[in-house]
Amino acid sequence: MTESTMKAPKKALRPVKWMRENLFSGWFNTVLTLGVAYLLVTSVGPLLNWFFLDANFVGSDPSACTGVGACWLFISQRLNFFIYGFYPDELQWRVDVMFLLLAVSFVPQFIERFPGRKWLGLFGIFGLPIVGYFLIPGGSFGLEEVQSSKWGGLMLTLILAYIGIIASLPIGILLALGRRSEMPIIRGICVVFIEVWRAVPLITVLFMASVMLPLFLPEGVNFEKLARALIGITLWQSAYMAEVIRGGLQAIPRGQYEAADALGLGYWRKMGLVILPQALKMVIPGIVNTFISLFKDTTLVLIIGLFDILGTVQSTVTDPAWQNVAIEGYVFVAFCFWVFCFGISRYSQNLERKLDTGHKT
Amino acid sequence: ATTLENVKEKGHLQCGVTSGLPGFSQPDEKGNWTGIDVDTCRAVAAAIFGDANAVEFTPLTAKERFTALQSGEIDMLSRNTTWTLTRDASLGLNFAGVNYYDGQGFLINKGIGVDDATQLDGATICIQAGTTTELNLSDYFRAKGMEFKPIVFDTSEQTVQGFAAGRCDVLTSDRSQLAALRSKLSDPSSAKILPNTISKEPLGPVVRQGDDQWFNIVKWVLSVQINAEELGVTSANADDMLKSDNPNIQRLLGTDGDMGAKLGLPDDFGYQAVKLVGNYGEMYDRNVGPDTPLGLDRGINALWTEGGIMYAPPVR
Amino acid sequence: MKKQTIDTRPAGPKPWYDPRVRSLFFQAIAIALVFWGGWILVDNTLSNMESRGISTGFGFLGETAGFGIIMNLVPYDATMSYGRTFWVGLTNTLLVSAMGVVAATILGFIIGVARLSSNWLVAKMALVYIEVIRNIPLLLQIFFWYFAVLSNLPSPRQSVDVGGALFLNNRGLYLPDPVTQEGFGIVWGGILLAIAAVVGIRIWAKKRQLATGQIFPTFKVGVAILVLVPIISYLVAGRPLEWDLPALRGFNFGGGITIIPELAALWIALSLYTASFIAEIVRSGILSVSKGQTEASKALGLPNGLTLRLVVIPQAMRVIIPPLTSQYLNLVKNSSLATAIGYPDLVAVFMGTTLNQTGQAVEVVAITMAVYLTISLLISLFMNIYNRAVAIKER
Amino acid sequence: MTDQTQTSEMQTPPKDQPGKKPGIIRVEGMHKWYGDFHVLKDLNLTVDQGERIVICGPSGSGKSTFIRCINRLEEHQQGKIIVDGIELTDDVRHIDTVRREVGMVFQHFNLFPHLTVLENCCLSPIWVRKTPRKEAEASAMEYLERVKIPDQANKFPGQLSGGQQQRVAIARALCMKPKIMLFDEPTSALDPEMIKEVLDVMIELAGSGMTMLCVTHEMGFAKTVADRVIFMDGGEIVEQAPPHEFFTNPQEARTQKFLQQILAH
Amino acid sequence: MTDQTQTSEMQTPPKDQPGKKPGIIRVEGMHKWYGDFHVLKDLNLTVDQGERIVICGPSGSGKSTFIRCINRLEEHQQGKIIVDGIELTDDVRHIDTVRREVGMVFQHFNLFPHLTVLENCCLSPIWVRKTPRKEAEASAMEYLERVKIPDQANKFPGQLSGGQQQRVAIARALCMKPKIMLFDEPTSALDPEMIKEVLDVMIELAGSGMTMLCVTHEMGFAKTVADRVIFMDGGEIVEQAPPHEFFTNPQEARTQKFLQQILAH
Ligand SMILES: Nc1ncnc2c1ncn2[C@@H]1O[C@H](COP(=O)(O)OP(=O)(O)OP(=O)(O)O)[C@@H](O)[C@H]1O
Ligand SMILES: Nc1ncnc2c1ncn2[C@@H]1O[C@H](COP(=O)(O)OP(=O)(O)OP(=O)(O)O)[C@@H](O)[C@H]1O
Ligand SMILES: [Mg+2]
Ligand SMILES: [Mg+2]
Repeated sequence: MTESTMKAPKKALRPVKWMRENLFSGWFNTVLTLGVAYLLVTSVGPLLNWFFLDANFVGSDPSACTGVGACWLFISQRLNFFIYGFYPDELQWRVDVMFLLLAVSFVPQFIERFPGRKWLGLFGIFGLPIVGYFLIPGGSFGLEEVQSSKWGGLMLTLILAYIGIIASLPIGILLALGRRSEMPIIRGICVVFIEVWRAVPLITVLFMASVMLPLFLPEGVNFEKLARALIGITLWQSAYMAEVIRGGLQAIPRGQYEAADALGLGYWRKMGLVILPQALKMVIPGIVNTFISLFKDTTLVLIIGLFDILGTVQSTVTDPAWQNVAIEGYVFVAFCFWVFCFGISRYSQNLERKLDTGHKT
Repeated sequence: ATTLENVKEKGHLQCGVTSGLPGFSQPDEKGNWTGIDVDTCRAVAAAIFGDANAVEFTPLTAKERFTALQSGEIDMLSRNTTWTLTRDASLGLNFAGVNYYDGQGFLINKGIGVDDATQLDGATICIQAGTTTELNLSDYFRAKGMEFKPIVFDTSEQTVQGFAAGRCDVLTSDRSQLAALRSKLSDPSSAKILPNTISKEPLGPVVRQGDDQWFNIVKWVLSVQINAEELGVTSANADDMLKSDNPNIQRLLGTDGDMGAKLGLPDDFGYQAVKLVGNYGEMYDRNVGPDTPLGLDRGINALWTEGGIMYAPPVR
Repeated sequence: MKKQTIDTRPAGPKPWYDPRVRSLFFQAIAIALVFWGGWILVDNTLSNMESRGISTGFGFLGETAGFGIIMNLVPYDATMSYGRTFWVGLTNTLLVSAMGVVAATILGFIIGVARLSSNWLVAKMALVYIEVIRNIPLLLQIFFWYFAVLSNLPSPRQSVDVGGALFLNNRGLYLPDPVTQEGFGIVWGGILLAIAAVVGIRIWAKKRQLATGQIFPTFKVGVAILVLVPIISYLVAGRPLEWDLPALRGFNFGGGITIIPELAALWIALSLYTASFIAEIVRSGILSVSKGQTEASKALGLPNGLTLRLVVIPQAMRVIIPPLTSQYLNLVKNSSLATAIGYPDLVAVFMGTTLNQTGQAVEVVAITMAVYLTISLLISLFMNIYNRAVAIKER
Repeated sequence: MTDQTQTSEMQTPPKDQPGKKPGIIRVEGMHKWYGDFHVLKDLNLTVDQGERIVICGPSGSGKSTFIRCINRLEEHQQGKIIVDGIELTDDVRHIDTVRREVGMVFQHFNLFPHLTVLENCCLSPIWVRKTPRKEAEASAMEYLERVKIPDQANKFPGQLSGGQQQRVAIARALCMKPKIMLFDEPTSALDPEMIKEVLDVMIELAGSGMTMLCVTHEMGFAKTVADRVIFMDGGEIVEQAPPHEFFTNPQEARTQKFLQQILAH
Repeated sequence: MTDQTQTSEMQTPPKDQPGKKPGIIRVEGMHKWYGDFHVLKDLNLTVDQGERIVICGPSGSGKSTFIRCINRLEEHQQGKIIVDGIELTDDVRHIDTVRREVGMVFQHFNLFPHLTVLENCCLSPIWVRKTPRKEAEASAMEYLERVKIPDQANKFPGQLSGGQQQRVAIARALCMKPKIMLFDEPTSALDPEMIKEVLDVMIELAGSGMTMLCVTHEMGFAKTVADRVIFMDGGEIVEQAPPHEFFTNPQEARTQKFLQQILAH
């Protein structure tokens, strides 16, 4: 038969057909489309005006803002504070170096076939915290010391989320293994630990960590406020992490455990060499999602008086010099978070899709 | 270990302050703290270390402050805190003195057309959580047979934001703060402070119970500053005053006697505190006085010799 | 069979090579460690509290609180005890959580289905909604709904007035409060009657369908009965209901029912935020039902609506329930952010003011955490029971 | 084109059973595309009532797509499909009517896992045909007996073996009392022991005079029951013939090659 | 029961190869329960070094459970299992030692998907036997050559066909240099073409004098290489005999029935 070259018949012009199929199929859809379109048209215009057309971008002091549109000037004037908090100007290069290293180790993760991206990623996870440990607070290698009370803004937000997730990973693994242990008491302890931490709101945890912890510790043992917030966040987060990892452990077929047993690998080698590498890879998307939610939750440190990015903005929007800049401030913070979270969540979705197909082959 | 030993070991004093209240404690963009409460901390640091900067500040909300002090998170609390019996007795705290005599007042939106607190029946009132203000307000309205609706915020910033957004008719707080808070409004002239003062609010530094030495240190550093004003010793003339032959001044600055040693401090602790931070009057003028944005008159905070009630026991 | 003299090792292993003994040993150590750690903690805390002169015990719950709370579902005034403030805070937490769960569920299901809509515009709007809302911290959204929106509402004197009965201003939303008069019993009777009738009709319709196959429009008739019967009995009884209308008294409105802005902002933020997660859960739940199922259903001649109702949704539910549960838990926990905008929930009232006035941090925090733990366990339990009921039976 | 259609009509053995409606399924010049991919090319086929047709052909030749078009699980873009006198168009009413007359059994059974076997069988009778439940259940039990698993009626599909599940799927389709049954490789997802169970049921069904279209590679089944075997390749009907002719004397080279392969296996 | 044991000892053909240790596996009066379900009932068996044993029997007869007991993937509750002179008890050291001497090949291969073929093979030598990596890799390559896939060494299991995967699994087990190899239906998850690949490797292995216990239904394999065929049913060893005897002259009725079924298939 020679008609295999025949083309599919075209019923109508493409855009018209597309609209009929996707927008106006049936009266219900038509009503919906018109309703949504009306809402869009009436709201987008004023929003655009406020955001861009009537907005003030340049100037050097508050009087440059007309008050009709957004006053983005406020953001650009205070940007330094929003990013670095009270970190001394002349030392901010140290933070910049960390930002750069962060970008270098993680941006390539979005680029398939980037040479050595695995190593960069590993550096990001294990090396970066070490570099940061020396660089940000200073006090060694001839670097001037910067008290943690001077850290703030976006930088603090990132530190909290980053350390929180990385420190909670090993604890989460242990808890997950414990929860799947055959020893009932170990399992019980892990279950109780996980469920209690997951049940309480983060702000109660932060409250306890920030002002009550010294009460529980022997006299003389003391950490910085930031360190304590981190301990609280980490323990809280490790409970969530444990549940994510447990999901991965459960997804490993029993045959893998048996094969490892048959090869004579003991418990820790079986877990370390065979089970965990597979389980962790499988739950990377889950870990990334946990990271995103932790990242958003770090804003709660505002309630215990740490100046994260929302805290810095919140503390400046009441500056009498600027008129009504609260919305601009919130929009700015929202935008910062959105860019990070959306980017990362897209990445995790990609990963999910890739792992998904990788599984079948 | 005693608190003093701990502080010396750390090399700095950990001091709890508000997270932002003009005139009392407020960080600037660089994270440098200023305010009368902050200066009280600095004076203690100066007395211990001879360095007014050997102090770190922990910003606290009203809700957190006592727990933070109780737990040992901070060494002293200098955060416009009202001295009450309960706090002294059952919270395990000790008030080391008064660095500002205050009273609770009302800031109202001019639009509601009220000029006395007795007309506030049914008003919505913004307050900061965990303060005596919350209790005084209840007492006051109950005594007057009036009703009110409390809106309770965590920080004074949020309280102002709530007031500015029109959530309440009235903002209540210590009078000293009302002016500062009003200055944060985008249109300060839209609000006014009512003449009424409904409570006594003696504000001062607080320490934990059970460490009398530390309690004495904080108490006497504050007293030294008040006495210094009375004796005319200032940070500017402190060096000259070292040569003074007034025995009161000599004891104050440590050129005579072992006042410091009795407290476990260097003998020149008074000199250091006054030299590096200033006397009480200087502290007041610098932070809340008439020449500051707050513009508060000395009023009852003037020395007893000048018609006020600021009176410190003698250094002897 | 002759026993060969092969050197078999002793039958029972040495205790320290027996895995059972080992496991007992490890568990004993673990228990010991936990108790030891717990004891250290308690001991430290007690000795610290004693050395710092902090009083302990729960006696403070009986003392007079002396502060006001703007919103209370259980009777409260400043002369009541701290223990009462606990109940006020708890009921407020439960109220906003329950409202949030209901709204987030409804909204989440609508958006989740909209996300799969064949209408391109609707699907894309749902996508934009989800991607925007869930990537912005909740606290920020609460601030936005509270401070940014509040300052754009009119003051009480310039309230938005809907028919003199409903007012909106920056102090809240004011609704008329129904006050029942004498003779309202008839209306109650009417309502009960209507409910009974609807239940009866349902049972009858089901029976009839089983017997004859005919399907009765239960839903439409039921709604009609539920609406009409109470109205008629209301009219018959001579309109025994008066409305307590909100009215401007002094600075503020009095009378009626008030929804304060704190509650509204928290509720809106919690619902919108959680709905964006629920929407994704619903979508993936629906997508998880394999295409073969819909095809089989179509091949059996079931129209789209029935396919969704009888085949897809029941199967999607079992995928939806577990993550939905954790969203509910998150919502309850997140309601504690109330403290940031002054809604008097448990954390704001009890762990806030009460803790501060009494200084009993350990006791108050312990009670608060126990409450959240209990709520979590109850929700999990309830959802687990439901989940077991809808689980698929396997071999 | 036309010559092939004629050939096929000629090859159809004349039916002598009385009362059989001729042409219960008529496919005329039907084409289907997936996007730009031309899956089905000018198919022409007439199936009389009571005919049993087996469709075979290499993988990807469009067999599944073809029978799915017949109850419009897939849409064709050109040509006509007329089932029991109703042409399949976009009209939803027609689609519903046709689907009611056509039962379908899938390769992967597609039973509803949340319903018991009995509920699976009663779903369509109750909701589509509005049969009283009692009646529907009685008739479902009859069909379950026919496929020899009445004792499993109250189990859930997940609790049955593959062969049992497929038999439930057949019973479920039969419960609609369809005029036509479509089978899409009903045994290819089954273990060898279970294939026989299912084939036995299908053979019995064929004996009862049901119109059947069956995509299968079970050549034994084709030989036993088919009135006609249709061979498809590349989206076309290459050859159709009664089974003995088809297996012993295939006309086309492609058919011969295909038969060699599967018989060698 | 004792008589059965005696029978089995009598039926064991006397081994004439020199240097073979008798009774490298000895199972004496072994019972196993799953909860209340009695899976294995009073098993008695002695396997000499170098013997090749095929175990067959209907599904659910406990074949897998039995050979899994031999390297203690399952625990038995009564009786004795002595492997290479070591009794399997709760003692962890004994279990470890025995597992080092016993290689196992599973029905579903159970290769580690995150490791390459070579890494799969070297895992146990490196971590359990503490062989230097170089050496372990060299020896792994030898075994991979023996199973005829040295060229796949650096691929991941997911990239191989089923037959290749099973051959890797065999090489992995051999890399432990075990004295005994256990196979649990090694070919039953494979497509027909791949079955041959794997059987060839196993036949070669059998030729090299390895002690083998193999659960399989490949009767051709049994005839070619087995020294003894064991037939299990209902958790008991019903019959054991050299293959020619077993196939031509089964003693028990159950065996006869089983043989009829599988040979007819
Ligand atoms: N939804 C689809 N979109 C695009 N192409 C499709 C789709 N479904 C099937 N095809 C393609 O159409 C062709 C015919 O598919 P079909 O399933 O009808 O083949 P088949 O003869 O049933 O094969 P098999 O014996 O493997 O089931 C194949 O090439 C297939 O890849
Ligand atoms: N973990 C278990 N718990 C309870 N019963 C089990 C378990 N594993 C297996 N069984 C039961 O034990 C019996 C023997 O199982 P086993 O897998 O040894 O049989 P088999 O002879 O290998 O069968 P097949 O040829 O199907 O693999 C079966 O009836 C099985 O259902
Ligand atoms: Mg097909
Ligand atoms: Mg088996």
